Amino acid sequence: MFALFSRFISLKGFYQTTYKYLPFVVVAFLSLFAYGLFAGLFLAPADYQQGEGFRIIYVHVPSAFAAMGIYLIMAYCAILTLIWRIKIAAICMSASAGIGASFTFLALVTGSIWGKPMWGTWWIWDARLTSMLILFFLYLGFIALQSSIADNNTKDRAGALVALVGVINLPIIHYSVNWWSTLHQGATLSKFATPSIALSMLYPLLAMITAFFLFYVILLTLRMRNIILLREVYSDWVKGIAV
Amino acid sequence: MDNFKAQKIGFKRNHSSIFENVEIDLQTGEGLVVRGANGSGKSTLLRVLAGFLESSAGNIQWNKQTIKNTQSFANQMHYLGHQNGLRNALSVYENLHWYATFAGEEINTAKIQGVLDRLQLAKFWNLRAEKLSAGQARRLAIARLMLVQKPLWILDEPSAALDTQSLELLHNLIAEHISKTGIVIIATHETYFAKLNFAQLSLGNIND
Amino acid sequence: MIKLIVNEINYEMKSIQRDWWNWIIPVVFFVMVAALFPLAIGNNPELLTQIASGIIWIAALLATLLSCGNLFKNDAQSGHLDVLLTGALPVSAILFCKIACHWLAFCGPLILITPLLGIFFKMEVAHIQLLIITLLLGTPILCLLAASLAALTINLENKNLLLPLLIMPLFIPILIFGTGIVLATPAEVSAGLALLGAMLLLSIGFLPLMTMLALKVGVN
Amino acid sequence: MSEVLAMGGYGIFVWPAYGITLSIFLVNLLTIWLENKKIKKLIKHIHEC
Repeated sequence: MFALFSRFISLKGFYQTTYKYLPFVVVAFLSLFAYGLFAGLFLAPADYQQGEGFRIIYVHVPSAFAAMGIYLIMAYCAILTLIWRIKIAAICMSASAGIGASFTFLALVTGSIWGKPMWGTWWIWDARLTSMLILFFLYLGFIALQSSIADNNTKDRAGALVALVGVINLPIIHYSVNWWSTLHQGATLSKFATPSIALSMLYPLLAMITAFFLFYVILLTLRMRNIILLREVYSDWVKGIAV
Repeated sequence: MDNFKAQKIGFKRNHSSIFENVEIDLQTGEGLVVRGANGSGKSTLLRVLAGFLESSAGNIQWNKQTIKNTQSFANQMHYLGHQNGLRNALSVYENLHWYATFAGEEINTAKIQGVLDRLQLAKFWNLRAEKLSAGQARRLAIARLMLVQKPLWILDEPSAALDTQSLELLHNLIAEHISKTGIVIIATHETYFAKLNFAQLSLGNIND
Repeated sequence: MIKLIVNEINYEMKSIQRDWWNWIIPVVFFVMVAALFPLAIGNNPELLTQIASGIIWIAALLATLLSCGNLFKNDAQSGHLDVLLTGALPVSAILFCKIACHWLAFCGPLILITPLLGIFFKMEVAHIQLLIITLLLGTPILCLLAASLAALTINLENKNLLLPLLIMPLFIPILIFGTGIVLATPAEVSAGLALLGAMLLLSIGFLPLMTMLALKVGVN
Repeated sequence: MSEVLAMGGYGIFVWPAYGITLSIFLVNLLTIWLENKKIKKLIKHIHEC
């Protein structure tokens, strides 16, 4: 167990070990994703209020979940980076940012597509959409900061500090945006509140949430492998890889 | 008896190593001159030794304690970098007055006067620091060394912008400090300091 | 200990007030931004009164960003930051004194001039009072946040663009509470003020430390 | 078939939502793949010179 762990923690070990495990994750992802897609689009019954339009939930909610979850993972990596200087954690943090940003973007776009038939408008300053938008800005800030620092060591630590401040702010932002939306409530109808959900509706949702996280794991692994290669470009073990 | 020790320290920026396996062991009364061409990593080494930068390998000890995260070490040390570290909006006198309290010393107006006299800054005492010439500003930075007693001096090109008279003064200051209770690490091109007979550390050969 | 802190504050204030433009510019900027809104939106008095607290808060936020974003610029250039690391006080305490002085010098005049702006926008007296209270509680948080990120980006070439991008999302909760409290019902007012106060305490406890860590990374 | 695609009038919203999801998935994979090719080229360049 410890041997496996220590192999994961060194850059070279991570690169060589993940290669073996990745196919299993891909298979699991593909089967869950296929089931989720099919069941979500065709098997689940239409919602009595929203009709067939509710089927967007199967891509919107998982991406929103992933967007939040990835930021938490980044914050966790930030702690590992700052306190124990674990390099692989810093790489995981950098690699996660781009993926998290794209999931956040996806949540925003699907949310707004969902909003059109429900509210009659593409965008509404609803609490959830607004906090998603702020989360998107947090991701962009992190990425912009990291990409403007050349030295890897500085990049990791600066990114970790920003991620930590961001994660402490996340609940505050969430709470304040909720407070704000109740304060300025006009004719908003919160139709995002999921109605009492039938099991045949729930299973595809759970499958999709898991599938999205598995896809995150796949993307993360691939991106981390890229970053590792780039950082270790001069080491001997990298030599054989390109040939 | 103080002891400053660096074991196998190295510093890396991405793929390029600035320096590797540097060993330093200094007791009270000893000094070290760091030599090397421009860009050979002298300043980086000094910043690492001062604890401003974190080394990528090895460890640095002050009196057998790792300096990382120890506030007490920072207050045992004078660091004089390329810049003079002056507060531009304050006058010459105020700069020293501020520094004395900041370093935890009792203010002694006569002592400040004496230091200013010795460095020939007395007549500028009320001038804003940013209006000083390069040489005068450097002397004001050196005044900090004289004003507050600290065992370890880390000096990066201290002789920059100094005339021969001030250079001699600085030389005497370092010799005085070593003979009393001090350790000095100095990075310099100046051959004038050869008279001090310090141990030498050359950077640049290590770097490819 | 107290002597050291008094020394810090004394000389920090001295060096700020010696260059008078340091603290005049943010106030002028603040008033100018607030004056842009009537020009952009039109001089409908009812609309302006309704959004006055938002306008003033946004102006204050931008002014803080502008002034605190450059908090360490001069000190970094003159090498003074290195000296600050070698004192008898903990670095975070020194930084806290520094930020507090800058808050007093930059945000103080801004808050003093707020009643005047409130009158320009025909705000009710009670609303102006609340606005001042929220500014008093909120702007220190803005300064602390801006200082910590300014320390982090101190050596980056694109810091002028990067800093607002990093800070704005973190400013949002404070903006929401600051403006929301002014318009809220009395029950919500006390809850909101308590929250803002709690956020201030949290920031005072956490952000000077963060600023110190950020400086160590940024000064590199 | 066309009834299933129309989804009671919601089809024009549901299908694009799924389409965007898939395309973002693919874009993510594609950028990683392109990056990987670039890095391997770099490695070759460095270790052969």
